[in-house]
Amino acid sequence: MSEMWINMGPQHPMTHGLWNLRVKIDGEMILDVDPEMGYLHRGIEKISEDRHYNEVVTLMDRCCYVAGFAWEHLYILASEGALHIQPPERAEYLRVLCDEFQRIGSHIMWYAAFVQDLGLMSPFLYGMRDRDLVLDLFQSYTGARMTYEYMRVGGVRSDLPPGFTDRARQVLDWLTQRYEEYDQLCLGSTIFRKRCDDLGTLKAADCVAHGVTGPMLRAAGMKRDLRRDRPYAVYPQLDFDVAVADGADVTARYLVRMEELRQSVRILRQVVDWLDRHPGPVMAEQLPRWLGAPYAPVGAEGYLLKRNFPKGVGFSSVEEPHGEAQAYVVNEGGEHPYRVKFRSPVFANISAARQYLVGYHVADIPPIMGSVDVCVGEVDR
Amino acid sequence: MQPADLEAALRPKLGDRLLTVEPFARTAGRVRFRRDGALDLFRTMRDDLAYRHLSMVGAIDWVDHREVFYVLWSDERTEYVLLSADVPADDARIETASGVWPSANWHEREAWEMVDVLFDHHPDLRHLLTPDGYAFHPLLRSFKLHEPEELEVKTRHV
Amino acid sequence: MAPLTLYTVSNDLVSSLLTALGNAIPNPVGAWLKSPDLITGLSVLVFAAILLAASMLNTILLIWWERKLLGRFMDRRGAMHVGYAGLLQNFADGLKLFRKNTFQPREADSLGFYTGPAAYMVTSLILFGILPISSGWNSGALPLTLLLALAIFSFAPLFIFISAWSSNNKYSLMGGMRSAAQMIAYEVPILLAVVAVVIVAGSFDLTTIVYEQQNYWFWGPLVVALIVFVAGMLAEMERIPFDLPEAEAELVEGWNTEYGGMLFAFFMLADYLRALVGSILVVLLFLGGWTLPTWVPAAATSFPLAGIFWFMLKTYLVFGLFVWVRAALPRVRTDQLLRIGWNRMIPLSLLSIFLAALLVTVKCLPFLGCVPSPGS
Amino acid sequence: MASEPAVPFVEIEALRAQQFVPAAKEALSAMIAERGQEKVVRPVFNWAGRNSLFPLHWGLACCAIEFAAAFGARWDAERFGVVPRSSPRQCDLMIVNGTVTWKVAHKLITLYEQMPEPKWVIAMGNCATGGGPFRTAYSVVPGVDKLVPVDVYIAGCPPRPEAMLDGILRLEDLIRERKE
Repeated sequence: MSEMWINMGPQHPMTHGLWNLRVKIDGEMILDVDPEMGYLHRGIEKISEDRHYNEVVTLMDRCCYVAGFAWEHLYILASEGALHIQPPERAEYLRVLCDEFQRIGSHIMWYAAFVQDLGLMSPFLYGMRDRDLVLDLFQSYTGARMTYEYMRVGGVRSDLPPGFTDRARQVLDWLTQRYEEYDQLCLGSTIFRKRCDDLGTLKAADCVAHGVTGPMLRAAGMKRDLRRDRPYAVYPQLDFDVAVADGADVTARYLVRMEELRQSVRILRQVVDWLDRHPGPVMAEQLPRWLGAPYAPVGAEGYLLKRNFPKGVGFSSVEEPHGEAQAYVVNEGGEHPYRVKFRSPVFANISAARQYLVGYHVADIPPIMGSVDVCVGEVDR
Repeated sequence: MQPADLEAALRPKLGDRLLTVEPFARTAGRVRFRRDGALDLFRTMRDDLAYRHLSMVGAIDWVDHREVFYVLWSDERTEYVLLSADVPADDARIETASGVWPSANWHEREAWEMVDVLFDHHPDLRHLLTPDGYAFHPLLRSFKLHEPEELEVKTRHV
Repeated sequence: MAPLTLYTVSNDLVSSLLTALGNAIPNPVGAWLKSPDLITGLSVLVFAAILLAASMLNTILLIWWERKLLGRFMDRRGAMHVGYAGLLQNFADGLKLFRKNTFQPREADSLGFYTGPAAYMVTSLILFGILPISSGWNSGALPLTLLLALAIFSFAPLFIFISAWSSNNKYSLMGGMRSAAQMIAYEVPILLAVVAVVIVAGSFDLTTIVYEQQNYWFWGPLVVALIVFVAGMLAEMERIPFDLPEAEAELVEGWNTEYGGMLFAFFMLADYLRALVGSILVVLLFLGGWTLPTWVPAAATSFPLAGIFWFMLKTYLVFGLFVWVRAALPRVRTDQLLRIGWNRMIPLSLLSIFLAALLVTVKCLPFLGCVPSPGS
Repeated sequence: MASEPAVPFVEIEALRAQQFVPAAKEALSAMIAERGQEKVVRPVFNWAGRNSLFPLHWGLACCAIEFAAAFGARWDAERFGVVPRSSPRQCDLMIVNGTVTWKVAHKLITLYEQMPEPKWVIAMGNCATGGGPFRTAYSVVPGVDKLVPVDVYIAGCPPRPEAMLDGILRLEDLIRERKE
């Protein structure tokens, strides 16, 4: 076979979403790649300019649909900066609860998809089964499985239902057992190690140059986690370790994510205990009326408040399950943001595809891209 | 690093191409610079101040002019810094940062197609999110979204 | 009373039918109807029809068996709403595919596109005419059934490659190439492993091989050959961990990407026909075929069709093992697969030949067991 | 130059769809005319068709995650004989599970055309039904029925896996009652 270009996508089992990886191959070897994005570009940044501050939260859930809470948190942090609002402490703990459960949900979803890419079918089912337990928890206090619209500028929408913390502890216990099973299925398999070791290597220097963050960067041995380095919410009060690995390959990324799953459980146990002991308000007081209730009619008072609200620019960054996400929200007065700009970690991780794909086999594309954990929603926005 | 330190470190290299350094939320500061000093500033930031990680390039349409902003991260100091340059709306172009930080490549492609800021010497300035040949720049303020009713009329004949 | 065999059944059926018909019809035609040549010819046809129906039925049952087993391995139920426990699910699938629009991609080569699946299907079906199912339940006592079966079995990559090539799709082509490389690489160790069996059994005839195992099944003494054979069969059947030609993650559906409707059903059926043949070969060569160990009470083997029952039970269990492997192992890569084939399997199969020769000479080996002397 | 809304591009794609829909209708009616005689076997084939719906294995957006969850251990869509296939040639059901953008529109139409007849389309979720929260966006097709004929719409953003299974069962009812 001579050299040829093949299109992997937009409908291809490898993509896990809607994008196209153009690959130049010679036989089974990859000579060049060119990711083609934008098939899911919904113009979220543009629509946000037309929405109330709290309505943008709705779009955030759909921006990254496996890590909706992380993106809500990101946007809320930036908007609160732009609007000069401070949420109560319990709300911050609730946000961390959401974030960390979301990290578990997202990583399990990643595990399910990634291992299926290697041809191992059962873990997909096991992963979905265990992820459903986490989603059940979400459903019990937000009413939705994936698109929550839970966080608000100035706090969160509602408090936890009674008995939630006990159920959460049960789920955490169950998940801790499952992680062992996951490891047995993957690390215990010689074929898995043969396929994933020294695969898709991206060293730390290249990661930094190409803006790669998150588990991929930590798998290259760089101990960088925004929850530690630029703490937001109540992460300084919580005790956890940053997961790192040395290999910079697919196995290392697997190890990092598995360790993060365990660390999330550790964080969540502390958060759940804190929530048990400290009842309190979950919404900031003295919010502008148009923020507290976006659909309520705005009277003369509200109009004046709206006009005279201080302008500002909010910038926030959170450690999303996929990496480092940033938001830049410009408030020019009024109920709509003037400009919203997001930085998606997967966007940068995919843009470096040429660095970690060229030189491997065609059969290596699914595990490597699986280890990147592509969520197209947040790349295309 | 405080804004004053930043200014002290950058002023000798850039002179009057550096406009101001102002405090900015949760970062070391926002560096405003003239666009002809872009490449020097980028190199100084990366090589002298160890901001090796370019997180984001974005652009804002302020109707009369456009603003290009860069978010940098330093692992040594674990802090962000923002760079920001104003470009006139009728001649919106600035030097590319992708020679200094390869990660700027895609961000600049996106900024170009969304806000119509041209990045000089960019290696690969193609459409990224919008289809090839898409003639509009959606994130300009002059680009209006459809009203739902309007949309109904336009697509009814299909 | 002559032993009940498939051929005698069909022969009796045809002869009684034709005799009755020939008695009713006046002579020139009636005598011709009663002629033994016609009866023999027709009974062969009936025999083939029964065989075809039985193998198809078994294949479809095998798909059901795989789906249910996979479901259980994955903590779910599998097909369960169509028929009792989903037994009719695959019939529904087959009928639906039968009804689907037949088409051919615009740039495809029609000759190869249509003959590929047909030939693949036919060569897989022919195998059932050769394999003995139980004592007497085979078409004829050829002296070299084993060789013939393996020869026909190895036709497949040719037809897969033809259909992959002519469907004019890059993924199909890559799948076809992989399939060809993989099957050729694993053809050699399979044959060498079989040689070990042949050395011990002293015959190329599958029926003889089974009867040689009446006292000692070969899986114990020839465990190395069994491992090589099963691994090779997994590769030949294109099942996980060696299902590279159909690797869904990178090649969409592999070499049958462009096939839909009945042609796809052909591929699917032929795949499972081959899986059935593979399991049957494992049972025949290593697990004693339809025989049971001598310590089993006679009641277990004396009921009608006991041979077929035990044989099919063993076959389905062996296939269940393949399904288990599918549920538990990831897929290997092309170069790893070929390296396993050429670097590991061939030395192992040579070792198994050596062990077999040793066995025949010394009769018993520590830990591995004993074999009867050939031709005893 | 950038002051107008994105109508022209919308219209180009709409034109594409315009050419496609009549052709699809024609093919459909031809098939119906041809199969009108089969009175006896139709119930059997209808039974087969409705009990073995192979959806196309592709994920567009959020609904794709719920689509995947429906094949997970808790809901297990395979109980109803629903097995996703990756090649459109082997599918008879396209579940449009997410936002359809104009950039992917003609690829969606190609995939639909590659599926052999008889085939069905389920619009899963609000985005596929009518654009959902992104209806006003410049890049989003306001409903996949502008591109391909849709048989069943499933509400929800995203619909729960039960809703998706219910949509498939509704489609089975439609096939059962099919008079052609």
